[in-house]
Amino acid sequence: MAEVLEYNEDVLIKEQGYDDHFHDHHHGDKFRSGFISHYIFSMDHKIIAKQFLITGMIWAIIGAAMSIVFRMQLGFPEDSMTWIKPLLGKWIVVENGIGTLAPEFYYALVTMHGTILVFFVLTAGLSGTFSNLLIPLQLGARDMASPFMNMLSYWFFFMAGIVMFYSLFISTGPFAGGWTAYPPLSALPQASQGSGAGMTLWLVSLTLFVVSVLLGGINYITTVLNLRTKGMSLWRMPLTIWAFFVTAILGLLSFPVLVSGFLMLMCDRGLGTSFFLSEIFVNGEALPNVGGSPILYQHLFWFLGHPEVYIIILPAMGLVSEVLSVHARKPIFGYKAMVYSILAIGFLSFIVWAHHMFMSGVNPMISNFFVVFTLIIAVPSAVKVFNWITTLYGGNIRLNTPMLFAIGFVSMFISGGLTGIFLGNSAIDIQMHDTYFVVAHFHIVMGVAAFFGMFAGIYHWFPKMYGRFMNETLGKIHFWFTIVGAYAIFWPMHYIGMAGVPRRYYSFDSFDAFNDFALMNKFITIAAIIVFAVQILFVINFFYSIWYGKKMKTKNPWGATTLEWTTDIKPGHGNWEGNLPTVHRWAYDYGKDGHDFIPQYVPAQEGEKDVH
Amino acid sequence: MATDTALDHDIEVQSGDAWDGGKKPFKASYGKLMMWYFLLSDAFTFSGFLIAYGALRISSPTWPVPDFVFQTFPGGITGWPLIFVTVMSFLLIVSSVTMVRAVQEGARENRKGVVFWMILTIIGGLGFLGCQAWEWTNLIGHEHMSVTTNPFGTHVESGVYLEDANGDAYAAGATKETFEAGESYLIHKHNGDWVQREYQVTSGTDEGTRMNQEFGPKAFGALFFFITGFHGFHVFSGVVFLIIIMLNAASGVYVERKNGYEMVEKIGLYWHFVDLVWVFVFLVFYLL
Amino acid sequence: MAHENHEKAIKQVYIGLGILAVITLIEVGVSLFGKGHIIDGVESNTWVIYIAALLIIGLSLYKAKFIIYEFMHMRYEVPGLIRSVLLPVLLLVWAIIAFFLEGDYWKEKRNKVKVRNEMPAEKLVPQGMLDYEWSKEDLQ
Amino acid sequence: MTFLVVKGLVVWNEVMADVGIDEEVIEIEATGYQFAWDIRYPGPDNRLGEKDYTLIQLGINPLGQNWEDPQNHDDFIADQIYLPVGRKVRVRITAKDVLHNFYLPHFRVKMDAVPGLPSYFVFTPTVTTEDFRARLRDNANWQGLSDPEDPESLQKWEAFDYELACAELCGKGHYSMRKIVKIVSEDEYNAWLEQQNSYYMSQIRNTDNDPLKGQFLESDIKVNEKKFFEEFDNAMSSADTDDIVLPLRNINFETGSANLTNNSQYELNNLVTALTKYKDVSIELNGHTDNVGDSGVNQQLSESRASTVLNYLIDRGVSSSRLSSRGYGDRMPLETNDTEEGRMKNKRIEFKIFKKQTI
Repeated sequence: MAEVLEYNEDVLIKEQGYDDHFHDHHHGDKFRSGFISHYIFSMDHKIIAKQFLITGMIWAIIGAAMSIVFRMQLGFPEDSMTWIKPLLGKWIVVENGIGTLAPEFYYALVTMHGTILVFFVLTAGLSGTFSNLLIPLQLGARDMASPFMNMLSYWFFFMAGIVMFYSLFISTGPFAGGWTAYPPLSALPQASQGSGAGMTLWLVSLTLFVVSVLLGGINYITTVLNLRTKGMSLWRMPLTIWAFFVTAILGLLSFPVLVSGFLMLMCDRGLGTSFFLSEIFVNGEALPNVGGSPILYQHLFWFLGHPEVYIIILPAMGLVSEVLSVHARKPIFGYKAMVYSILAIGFLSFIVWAHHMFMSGVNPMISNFFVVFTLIIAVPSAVKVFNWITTLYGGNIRLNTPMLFAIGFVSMFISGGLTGIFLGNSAIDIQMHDTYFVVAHFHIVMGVAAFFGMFAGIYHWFPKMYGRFMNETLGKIHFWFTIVGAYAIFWPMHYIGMAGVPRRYYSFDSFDAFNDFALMNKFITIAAIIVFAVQILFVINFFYSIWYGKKMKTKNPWGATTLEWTTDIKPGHGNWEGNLPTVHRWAYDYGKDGHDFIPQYVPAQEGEKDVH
Repeated sequence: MATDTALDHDIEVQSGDAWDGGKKPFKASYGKLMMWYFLLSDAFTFSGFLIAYGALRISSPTWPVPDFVFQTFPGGITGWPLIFVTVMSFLLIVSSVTMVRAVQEGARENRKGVVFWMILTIIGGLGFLGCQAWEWTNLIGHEHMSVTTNPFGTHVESGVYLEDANGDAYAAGATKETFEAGESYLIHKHNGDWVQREYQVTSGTDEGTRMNQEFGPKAFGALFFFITGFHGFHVFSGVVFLIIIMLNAASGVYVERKNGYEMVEKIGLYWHFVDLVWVFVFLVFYLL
Repeated sequence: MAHENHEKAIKQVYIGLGILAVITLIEVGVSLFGKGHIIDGVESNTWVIYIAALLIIGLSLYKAKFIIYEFMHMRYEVPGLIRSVLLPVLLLVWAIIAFFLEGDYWKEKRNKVKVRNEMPAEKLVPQGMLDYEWSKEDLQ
Repeated sequence: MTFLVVKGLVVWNEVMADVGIDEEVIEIEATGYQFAWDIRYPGPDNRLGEKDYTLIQLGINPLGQNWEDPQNHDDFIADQIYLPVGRKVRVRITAKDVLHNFYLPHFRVKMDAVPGLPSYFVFTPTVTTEDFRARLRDNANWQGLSDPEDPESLQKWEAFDYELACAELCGKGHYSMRKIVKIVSEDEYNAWLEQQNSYYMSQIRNTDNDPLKGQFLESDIKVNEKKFFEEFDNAMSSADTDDIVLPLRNINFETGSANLTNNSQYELNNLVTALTKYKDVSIELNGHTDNVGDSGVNQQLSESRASTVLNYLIDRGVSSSRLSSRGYGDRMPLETNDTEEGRMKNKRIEFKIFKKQTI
């Protein structure tokens, strides 16, 4: 219990402003006493970042494994899956000696795959990890504004994960109505097995998750605004910080609206209200609900849902911008344009949500506005792509693993972005809506691309996290298999989608129109299995390198300008021994005045021009 | 005010942009900033509710008229439209004012003043909760409105009732009750059964047809209890926090803190926010 | 804080109370007027209701601004903080417009079915009604 | 890019535009439920009748049609979607339980079916199923047996059909909501329409589920009227100068009494009209009963029933000098009194036209 008391004291000290506390104690950090307070209930942003990362990785493996299972059903419907019965039990239905996935479970897996990857991996795992790791380090801060709330943020995420994990094992199965959880399917336990207890747990889990995001987001924003070190003006911040900052704002403003939708959904499920239900006859019974509108939920959901895709992709953009610049040894091209495009994307993401709903019976007149707003997003996105490519142009490129992934990100973002232009057109969306074209689009642009950004970030900042490097050979194998595999999976999906094959189909047998692509589905499944296997390789590399990787010899192995490389190889809680560094220039002085790079803390030299 | 502790390297006198690092550009402590951003996100939750309310209200062909629904006053008085809820609004405004006074006393490091004004604020908050409890009891117990049933209907055409208030046919020679389009009615319950009175339409295309009183849009009851309930929950948690912080202040915890009574200031922000939300709840549910 | 300043601040708080109270009363008054409680019959003019509604919304927004600026001390914060808190609220403007247009469209859609159902039928007699032989043209 | 946006919006607004209120259009209704589609056609009146989800009874009234709305009486539920080529179609899309999506992949038609919020989609089919099959005939991908197991099965291109699917996750059977869509020529379409039986007439009419049980529909009245006048006119125009006895078919009395039921007025009014048309005809009304009960009572009943009809006619302005009435009791059965059917036929009112006797 001694530890608990210490925490209380710590909180009180925080209330009074902690700077003096660090001034007194930064030698040997007295709060690093026990294992539990150091590694489990840690308030050190670096440890919390690692917690987010590893939890995210575990979830990524679970989520990806689910996709492999349902891809096998889809690619090889005639082959028996009885071998997996010991694991999945009654969800494998054996008929005539051939075991197939039960349709309910297929949909449960699809739903869980989406939920886990979108929220737990790409939101928490990506922005949670790197916002925590980099915001204080790159800004020159001791820690987050409120380390205690930062810790809570992780533990709320952890609890959300526990609840979701638990829902996988209940007898009626996890929620099976798609990650968007549209009512009435999600509101009526009669309509689907998974909409019973599974949906309740899903709602609880995501509500906890939103609490986590809000606690984190408030912290990130306050830290960026209030805790920058001396000289770190907004226009000197690395693009990573800009990206995390805007991401946090998006989360702060959009998740509450999702919560309002969730609370109304809970009332519809539990209290008999009619917010989203109207004139429903299900299971031989006419429900008394009238006057609600299922489309209202969709609006509330996508008011979050669209910013959510930027919550996922913006951190990846930030990480990639930084990695590209460092490893191309060139300043990022058009820094201000990059910042403005991040802000523009952030703003626009709030006024385009209904482009997910062109075909759900919304007012065709307002769709016109949404089309225009949506396609305007192409402009800042194109600016970013242009700037990344120009940054690479003529650079002294180091083709190591983080750089490869960063370039891979740009490639993926271009491919996925182009298809987005088609989907943003309501007229084309009539055919494309809810087909594999959409699946391919969002997997490439926010799934694979975000993962590439995350990998680039992990390979690049792994030395900062663990003081060792990840294995470069394994990393390159990882990269090449992943990029080729990702295209192999998703390229054919565009084709299938254009042919009109709808997503979320357990089997295409009953439709002549969709049944022609069995071969392609097999191909996609095989590619998916290979890519999944390669990710396992990455995980092995990751954990191996934590303990046995090549040791870091210098503080700044990549020759980067930003502040995180000025700390000790393994910085303690508080980050810098002694005083905080002072910033005198922007983060992208590479190849300037004959210097390979000039770190941010170097004061302007005599006669130096263009000090940003 | 919060003590303006900066980061631990020496701060030179800075003349540059307010956005430069090394100082607090917003001249506010991180705690206050975080409270502001929390309130911003909470405002979005409420906006989600209120906008959903607006959409559902617009989509309903009729909507109960608030001055008909909210016209009762404790003591069995009816026919006082909106008076009771105005009293509730006053309570909240007054408690907001006492909160401002508490913060002011906090800024002067006047412990007794803080505690005194906070107690008044708590009383105001409890009073508001009590009023809301009475209002709910009246609506649920007396008028039988619930999240699933809305007995407040609106006539779309003029007409004349064929039955009296108990649902019995009029005695011979009795003057029949007439009504006009747009008028509201409340469907009563007698012995556990709803009495939907029969009437004859006297205007419009349906002239002459006989109809029964219909229940109003269900969304009204659900939205009302849901949104005022969510607001009430905020008031309730606000009261709990107020009590905790008041006790802290009374025990002198804040006297020793460097940032003094900042906690009072933060809970003050929260409390004013609750008042702020009420302005809009009051607007959309009671006034429009 | 100097003594006079303190006195002045306290006075301002009570002035604030007065302002809010008066505005609330005006709001209630306007609302009741718009519903025809004060002068009977005005509610039959739609424009009266609209003007009353606009007035009430305007007054409510003023109240909100007053609470934020005076009670929550926003007036005394730096412009950056004010902007960072208040500007995001503008994101809701389009949401309000879009959601309301949607709500209206839901009503219209439900209505449309009624309108289409009430259109006069083209032919009166259903087929296969009786054994008796008749042709459709006979019975139009 | 600008082109893409502008053109896209123009197309969108063209596609999503609803039909005008007077425009000629075939309106059908698709209702999605777990896990199939019900397709309702409006019948000859070209109007879909009213629906109310609380009236839904599985197997009896699957769509919750309100049978009191005459527009429902000719609506039928088809097992396939049949549409004529080149005609504008407006699909009214509704859902019973959860969200579905009306998806015709070959037509680029897609719209959510939302419970409680009917949506619609307007499109015009341009190629018939047959023509499309003909196009596929020379395509290499469409050769070979459609069912590899069965050597007698059709060629793939012969077996081609347009399809309707669901494109919004609606539960475990989401992937199986198939319906065949047939686009045919106008003539074939009309021929197909002729074969369809109104759901109400074939399944509901005069069963216990029919709220209009025992009542005449407006169409019944017209048919009866036509039949009545045909017989009457034939009788008058025939060269035969014998008195002619004609039945008054749709006249009924309350059991054991001489009170006319409400339904009887139509036939009686027809008689009034006929007597107004042929001003110089006089008739005798004959009452008959079955042999159940005392024959004296039956005699009285038949007399009073005949005179009730007579009085009705007089009330309607037929001169009493042209009318007479007579009761026959149970003496003149048309058929055997041993069966219920026979007894029903024996209880009747007839009228005799005196052809020789003119006023």
